[in-house]
Amino acid sequence: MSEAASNVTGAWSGFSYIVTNLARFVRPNEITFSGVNSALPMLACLLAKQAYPFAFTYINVAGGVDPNPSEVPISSSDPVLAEGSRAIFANEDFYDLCTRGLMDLCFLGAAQVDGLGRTNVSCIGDWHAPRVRLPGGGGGAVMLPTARRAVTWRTEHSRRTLVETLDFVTAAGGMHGVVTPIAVFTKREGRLALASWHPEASLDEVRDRTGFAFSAEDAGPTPPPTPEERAALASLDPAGRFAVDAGIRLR
Amino acid sequence: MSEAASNVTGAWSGFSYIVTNLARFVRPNEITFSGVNSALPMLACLLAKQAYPFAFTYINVAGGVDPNPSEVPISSSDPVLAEGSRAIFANEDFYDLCTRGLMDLCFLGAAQVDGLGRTNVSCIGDWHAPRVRLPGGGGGAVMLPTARRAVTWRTEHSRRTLVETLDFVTAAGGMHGVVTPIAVFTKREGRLALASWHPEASLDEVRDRTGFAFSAEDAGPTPPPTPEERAALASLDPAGRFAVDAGIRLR
Amino acid sequence: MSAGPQKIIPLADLAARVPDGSSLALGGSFLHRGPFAFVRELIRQGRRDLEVVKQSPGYDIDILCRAGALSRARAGIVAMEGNFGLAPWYRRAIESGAVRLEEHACASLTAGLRAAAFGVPFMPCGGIHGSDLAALNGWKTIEDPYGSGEAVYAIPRIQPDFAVIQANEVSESGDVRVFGTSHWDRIMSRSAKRVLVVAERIAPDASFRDQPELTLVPHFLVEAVSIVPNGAWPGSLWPDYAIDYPAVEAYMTDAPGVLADHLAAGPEVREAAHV
Amino acid sequence: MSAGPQKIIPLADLAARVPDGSSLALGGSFLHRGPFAFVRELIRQGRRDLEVVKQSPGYDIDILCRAGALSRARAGIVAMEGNFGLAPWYRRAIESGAVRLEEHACASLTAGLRAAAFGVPFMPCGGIHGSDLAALNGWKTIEDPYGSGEAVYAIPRIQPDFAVIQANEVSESGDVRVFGTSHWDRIMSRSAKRVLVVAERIAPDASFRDQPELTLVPHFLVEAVSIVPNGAWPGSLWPDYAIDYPAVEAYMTDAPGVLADHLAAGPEVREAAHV
Repeated sequence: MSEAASNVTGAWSGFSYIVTNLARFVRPNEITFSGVNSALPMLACLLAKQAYPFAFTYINVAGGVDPNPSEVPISSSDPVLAEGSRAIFANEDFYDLCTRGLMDLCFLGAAQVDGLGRTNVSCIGDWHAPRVRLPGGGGGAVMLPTARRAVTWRTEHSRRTLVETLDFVTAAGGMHGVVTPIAVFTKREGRLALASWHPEASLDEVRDRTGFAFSAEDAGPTPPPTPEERAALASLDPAGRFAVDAGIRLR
Repeated sequence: MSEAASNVTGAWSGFSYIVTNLARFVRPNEITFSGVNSALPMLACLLAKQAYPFAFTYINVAGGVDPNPSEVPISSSDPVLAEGSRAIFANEDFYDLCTRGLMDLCFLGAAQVDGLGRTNVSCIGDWHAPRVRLPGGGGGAVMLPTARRAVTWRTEHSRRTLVETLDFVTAAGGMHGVVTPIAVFTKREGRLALASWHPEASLDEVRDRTGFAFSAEDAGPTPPPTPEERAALASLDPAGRFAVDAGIRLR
Repeated sequence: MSAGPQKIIPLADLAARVPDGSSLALGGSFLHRGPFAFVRELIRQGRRDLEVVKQSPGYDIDILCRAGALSRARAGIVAMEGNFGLAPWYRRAIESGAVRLEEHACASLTAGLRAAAFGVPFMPCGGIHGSDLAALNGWKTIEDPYGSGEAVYAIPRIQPDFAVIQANEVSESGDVRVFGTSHWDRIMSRSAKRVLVVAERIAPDASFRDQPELTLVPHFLVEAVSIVPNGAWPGSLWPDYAIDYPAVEAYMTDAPGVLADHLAAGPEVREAAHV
Repeated sequence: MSAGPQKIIPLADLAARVPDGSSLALGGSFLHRGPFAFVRELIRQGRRDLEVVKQSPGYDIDILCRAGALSRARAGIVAMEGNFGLAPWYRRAIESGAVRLEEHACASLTAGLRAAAFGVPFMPCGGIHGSDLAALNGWKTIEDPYGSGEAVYAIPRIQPDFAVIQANEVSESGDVRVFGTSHWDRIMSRSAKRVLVVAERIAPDASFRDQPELTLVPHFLVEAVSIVPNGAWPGSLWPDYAIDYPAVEAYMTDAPGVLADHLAAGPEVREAAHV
């Protein structure tokens, strides 16, 4: 199903699935952060501001605090994300906020995730002789263990990305949530457990495409996007540019 | 001799002696700092800016960087000391500057000074049951050991203030210079040595009124204030208010 | 914290949030930009057993001692300053043992606050070597684990219950703006468990949006704010007003009724009467 | 430093102060407010064996790798960002071993810079527990000497030879003003041995005197400044200009002559030609 069609019919696209399900981790009155290389969490935070009937603090890597950006930038660290902000809360400040335990929800990137919710953003292969050198440590090693909840996303759901054994443990502590084009995981008793799956996928498919074992107790199809969620995403990406750029497919 | 008379004749008063001899520790192109409870060093820094034919950076506890205060404040931490400043360099910043070794000259208060140039600003008597509770640690314990040079002053030259044994070692590391109403000491081979004495005093008087032993090699009467120094001090304290407030007597 | 009810509340309600026994990091320095109306209100409400955490307290710690509201202090340098010399009631409180002092260098107190702000149990601090303060406070040195041979003093984490900041301007939501030096207010606001603010006035949200770089504390770190014009009296609040020297001089008189007269003269009293 | 000769010098002279082998803390983040004209000038001058110290380098580290000017990097996260993905020449340089990486979390790099800024040999850093980065870098834990039972990672001091800051405005004396987020520029300017600045323009001294609170780096910490309009190209400099996406896209092409064409298109080249 094309993005346009899915927006019209109210079904999920891979793009809307990830953005919206990231947004659903946002809770009232909390402090939520989105960082660099994080267009989808940025959209999720902006979506949550529009779609949900509660207030929360949205801070971002551009120093913005509850900003009103005049446009949604391609770069999730673009200074436009501090537009309309009444304060600049720059990098030292938001990292300190996290290490002292006040970051409620932190969106963090990952190349590989294991069943404990640990992440690798460093390398594919051996660190000292990598097949692929990845972006590197970033926020993870400090924020993942210190944020109250951290959530990541993968645009590809596969045994290459959701692995039994990480090539390198860049960050431990464990994700509270993981969103892929076909599934939402949340942490339960120290391990990632399936919370729901894309209604066009199935539990079997999720199991088949996931490298780690997981519990699927109480899991079911993900509830469809609400009218408010759809309207918010449509207003954030009216031309479908972000959807195209993200290039997310279910399979 | 009254302050007024000394200003006219060009001789030293106790007040002009301390302020001017503090100023003479200021060197070209260096970073010099004055803090709280420090009216005399504040005047010395402002005097040096006017009287000496070289540039230096004057930073102060009010956050000022080379300020042009519209008036000379009674409080040496008055925000007027940041007037005309193009930057605010606040407390965390100037302390860090000092601990990382970039503070060239730091004026620090002291109640007692010993022959090693260590200071007590904590108490007279036993710390746990003091006869007099003094202001306390302040800049000293961190700045005295880390500033490139630190200089202090005492408005009373006596065996109570210049002591063989401190009641409490608030700060070690050792002063580079000490100025009293009758003498200027500078550190030589790890101990305070007499550099010069007030021309109306004498070496014998300085020895008699100093609690610690010191070398007086090469010491002689302090050279009189230059016309530039006198003019600067007169412009900073035209009504003699600071001179009166300081209440400094030779004996 | 970010999205609760109205943040701007009367001073009496602001002070009422502080229970007996609390530790308070008070903004400003000596007679400059201290939350003095707030401190007087604590006294009026009969608060007891408080702790002041401040690198350079003066009038604030002195009046709390004078009123018998203080039992502990962590401080660097304490004085009235501005020709007024020592803080006399503080001095007596320490000499008599009524108040227990943890004496710091200003920078060691900052280091302890940094440990809290950075979420670590201790903070290395330059200098201190040779000072009796180290043994007095039980401060330990740590050898550089990377072999430089340097040993550095570690200051234990200091996390006040409250930071109380005296500001020039706040937004309706509680963003805080300060002119001139911010003293240690930034680190206080990042280390305390809760942040309370007293401001001279409200400035339009638009002015904060125009210059967000000027905001010292963002609204979501601020629990509540009171607007008290002249609230730093008898101290200064740059650039709005200077020290009221005659008022400080009157305060310094040691005679019956002086404290009560002084408390009655606080601008916050007139303000409250108008409400 | 404070009172030397004229601080504002041509970009070629500014870059010429950096010897081969220097470590450079580069301001900004990814494609935003980086000292990119400065980096290109280093390449034109044939600098070799440089080290980049930056929490989130991107274009800057990539072009230095592409030109063979880099041998070492201490970095948190490296990417082009803004849909351009990985930094390809950086990636190859690491994979081939041409550049030696010390991989950090952004906050551990900040901790190392803080150690230098605060004048201590190491800095505790929250988190890190369970990360392979600790063993990789030989980071050691320190037990809280005050008995909390917490163990915290200590990051060794990181003191770059230079911090290079891309500013919106400077005063004639070199006071530095930046709009929007300051990224890690403040701690870079306090930890490096020398501070160089590239600014979009000179603003009147009076404007700095009117709002000294906006100054990020005071003049006396700044060794020299160059004025290069559009100097952060092809990145953004808020609020003056946005990312030049077509220029970045052209840079990303892997073909002969692309780097030379890109270097020739730098606004600093036109600027120098006018001088």
